[in-house]
Amino acid sequence: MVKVRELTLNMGPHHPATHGVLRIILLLNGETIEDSKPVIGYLHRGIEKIAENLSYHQFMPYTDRLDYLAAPSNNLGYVLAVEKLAGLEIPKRAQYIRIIITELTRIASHLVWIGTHALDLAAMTVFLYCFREREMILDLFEMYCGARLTTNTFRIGGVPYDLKDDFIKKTLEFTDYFPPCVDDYEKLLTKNRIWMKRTKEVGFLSREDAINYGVSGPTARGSGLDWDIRRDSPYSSYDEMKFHVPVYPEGDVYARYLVRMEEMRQANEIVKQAIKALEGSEGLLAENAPKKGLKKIKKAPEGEVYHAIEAPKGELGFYIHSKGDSNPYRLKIRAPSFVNLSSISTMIKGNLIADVVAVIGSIDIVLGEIDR
Amino acid sequence: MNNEKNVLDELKGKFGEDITETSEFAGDLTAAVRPSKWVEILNFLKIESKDKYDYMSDLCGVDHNDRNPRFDVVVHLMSTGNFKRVRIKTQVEEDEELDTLSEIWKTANWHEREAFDLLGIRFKDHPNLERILLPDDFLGHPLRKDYPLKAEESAKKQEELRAALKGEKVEADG
Amino acid sequence: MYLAIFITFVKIFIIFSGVMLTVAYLSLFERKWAGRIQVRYGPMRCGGLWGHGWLQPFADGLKLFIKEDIIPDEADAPLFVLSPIIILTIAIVTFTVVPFAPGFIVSDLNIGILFILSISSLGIYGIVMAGWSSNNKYSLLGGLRSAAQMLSYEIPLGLAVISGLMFAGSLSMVDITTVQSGSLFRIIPEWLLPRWIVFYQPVAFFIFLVCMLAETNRLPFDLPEAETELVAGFHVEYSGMKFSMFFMAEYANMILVSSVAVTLFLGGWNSPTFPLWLLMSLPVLLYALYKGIWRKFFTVVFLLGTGILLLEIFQDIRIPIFWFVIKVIIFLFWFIWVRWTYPRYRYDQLMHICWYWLLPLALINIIVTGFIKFLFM
Amino acid sequence: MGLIENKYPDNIITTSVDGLVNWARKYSLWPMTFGLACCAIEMMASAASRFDIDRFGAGVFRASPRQSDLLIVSGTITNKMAPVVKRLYDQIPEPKWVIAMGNCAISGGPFDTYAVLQGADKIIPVDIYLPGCAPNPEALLHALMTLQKKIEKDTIKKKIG
Repeated sequence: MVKVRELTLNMGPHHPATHGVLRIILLLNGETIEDSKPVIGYLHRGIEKIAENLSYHQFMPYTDRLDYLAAPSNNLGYVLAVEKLAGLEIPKRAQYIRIIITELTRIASHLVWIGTHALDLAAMTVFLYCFREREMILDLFEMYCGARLTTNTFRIGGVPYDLKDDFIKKTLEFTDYFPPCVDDYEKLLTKNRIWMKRTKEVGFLSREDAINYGVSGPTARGSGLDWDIRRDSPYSSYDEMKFHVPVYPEGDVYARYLVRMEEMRQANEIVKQAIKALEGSEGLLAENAPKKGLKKIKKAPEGEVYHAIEAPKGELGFYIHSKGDSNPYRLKIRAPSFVNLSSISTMIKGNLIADVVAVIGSIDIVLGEIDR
Repeated sequence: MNNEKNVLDELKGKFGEDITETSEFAGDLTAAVRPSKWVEILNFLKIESKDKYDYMSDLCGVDHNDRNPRFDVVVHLMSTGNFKRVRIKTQVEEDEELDTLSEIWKTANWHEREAFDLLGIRFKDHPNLERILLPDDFLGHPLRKDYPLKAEESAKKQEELRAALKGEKVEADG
Repeated sequence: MYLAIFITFVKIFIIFSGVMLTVAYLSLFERKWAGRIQVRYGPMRCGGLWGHGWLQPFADGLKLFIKEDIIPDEADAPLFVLSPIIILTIAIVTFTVVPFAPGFIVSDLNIGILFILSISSLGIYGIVMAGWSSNNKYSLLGGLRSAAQMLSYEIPLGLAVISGLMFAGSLSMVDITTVQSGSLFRIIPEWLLPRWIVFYQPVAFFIFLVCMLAETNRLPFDLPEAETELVAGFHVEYSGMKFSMFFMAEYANMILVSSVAVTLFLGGWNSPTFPLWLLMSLPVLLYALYKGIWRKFFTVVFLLGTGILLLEIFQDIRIPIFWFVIKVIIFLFWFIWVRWTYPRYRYDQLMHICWYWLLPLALINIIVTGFIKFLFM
Repeated sequence: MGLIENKYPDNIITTSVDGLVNWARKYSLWPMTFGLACCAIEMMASAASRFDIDRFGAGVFRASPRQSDLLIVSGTITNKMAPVVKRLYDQIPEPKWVIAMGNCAISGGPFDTYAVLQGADKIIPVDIYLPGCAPNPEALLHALMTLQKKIEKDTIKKKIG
């Protein structure tokens, strides 16, 4: 008698395709996935507990280390939540600077995503091309605030530095240089038969499931959920920018890929518009902030706020419960990757092992913000 | 603004006494509800309410260690139709169980596991209520206000808790 | 008699060391060329500051040689040790029947190509044994994949070889080569096309190319190793010397299949007997048309001029080994190019390609070839 | 230990072999594809075209610990991850080296919390400490070159005791 039994395969926490320290336990029948169980927490650093013990200003650098591919986006989410709590009005120029930096971040983050996603499917060269362009954006960040990765870009009440002419010139150069690069990546992948075979009709997530699982960002837009926080509940002067939100109803890996490729182009357009809007705008810090340094929030008002922004990965929300002290009583980070990852079991069920890496790549997770 | 108030009014009109408190702060709408009607009210918001808050953004717990009942459970909802948001919260006692939302939203599964892991809030009928972020042999719940932050103090606390657990076991065996 | 044995030994020594040296430098060439494709340099420091890393293969080899050699506790030790030896031995033994130049072949078996096919298919045992004996789930999956993949692809490979052989009319590798120097085919005049089998069997050549990639486990068919899926596939538990044997076997296999392809389809050691520059300049012209002639005009003129000059010079070279090596190098270059360009196929898609496309195509090709041969020759 | 360490006494042959062996090891440091946190991104960047760690012979990122020589601890080690890191280190065959990349790997960095291991050296021996949060790729290259200098001083001769 032949006994048939499933094979349990442990992927991670050390595995080249899990983008860090994610672990997935797979129950296999042959190479088909019967069931899966993601195990997270290998990078849980207790950031939320740290926030309770630090003042609002002191916590800023820690937000860099959440989604370390898009540090300025985290900064923005956090400062906006605190500003909402404190009731600060941000000057226009600071808002435009924030848009420029965060949209550049979106491009940088998506570049890492497309690079590693292609790397997971063994198209290694795309990875190196993407990192070439990403270095240019990191150079811009270095020019602005001196750091490449963990930037700590914004301040509560505004931004610390004005944009130098040099920065604007370089950024404009980049925005002209970048769109052909996206065409190059597309040339390598979009119509590539192997790429299409590997990504089409793989990792399907329906619109209903996407809503039910709370999936957000490009992953949700790849499932046909027409929702972009920048457009639908605009913050930081995004309502003045004109951009197109790509939505694909197919709900597979390929659709998510197309969404992000288009988003890179759109982000590039937003940067251009924001630079144009920058001319003639004034003010870096909120009015009630002193000129030197930023206003210390000695005591934030009592209350609770939730503010969500469209981070490159999806809805990044900060929930702050304040009891009127100098530090938050409770700070909860609604990390997009955390929620998006919870839908992975549905996506990979019935697919093959090789599809797992494609799906993990397509939902673009960062363990730093999943585990916090 | 008047238009937005409708959610809270709608809730008040429908559930009356069970909505213990409503407030608006910095544009955020909040309704505090009784734990016994927790699932019913959220189900109403998802399916029957005017705006249809069908998207659950977030669920988290807040520890008020100087208060009884000790925990707040806070849920942020959004409508995918008109992108309005509302916050619903309830209070849970330390040794009390709250009904799970994972039947209504699948995303609640992980959020509730996280609240259980970090704060020790237990959810009734949750399909898989176990630690999600911390290792399985971790004792205690670090996001509670009486748990220390620093690594050394935490290690000490772990030892204390382990000793206490052992003591209990010995007692039970004896 | 003794002299013959001595000469054979000398040949074996030359071929063995030649293959090993090529393997070593192929690994460096791969890293350098990958670097070229990826806008970086590749190894630069090893072997002097301006050495462009020319000693890199030796550093890697020596390091692997003296590294700790782990046999996992749970592994099946005898099989674990045996499998890299099998794989490397097979990869090298097969070079016995490869004709590098007239007379420069260790043993001209009259069933040469059959010998290659049968011996190289033994390599599957090595991989399956490695996958199984490591007692690791990833290596087991890798081993299973490779068994299915290599067995499946051997069929279209064999059929492609057969349709080539139908023109050659012999199984001996030397005969296959000499046939292509122009004694058999009289359909197309020699000044237009050389009498290489590839021009009569383009479909079989194409099938052979695809199967080559699959048989050597190279991208886009590197599923048994599949770094991002199975960590390192069948050799996940191997360290030090045993790993380097797998590594060498992979490259030796690449050289082997390239040699077979050259012998079978590209005329082996025969030098091209037609105005090759005409053919070579075609892609350049197409490139110029595609990019816009004026923008790239000077580049094109330069490339074309150099190409013509070089080929006019080279065409007079009648050294057989030169042409053999050049052709093999072109294949190796192609291997590397493909690897760093394409994504990987999925397992079921790989099987699909083999059974639904390559196999029927190869069968039809044989039938058509038979008819043509019957009608025209 | 590697295959040839600690077997031969100190004499003229071992000293001259030392040079050759160290040269090979120095230029063939294959790192493991092992990213922990933020620093892993800078590790990836150092493998990309602008910095190109492959120039120093350290560009062959191997996914299996059995085939690698260098463990770059690139990020925060949590208490949950610590046993895994330890195990991976044990799986690397001798001789092996460790670079603790970033403040988190050196001392826990900014994360002095209940969940974080306060430094990689609590569980595995570390050869090079590379400070920064996150260190630039240039810094990683410098760490690699420092490690190469360290390897030059190694010897295979029998150690006393």
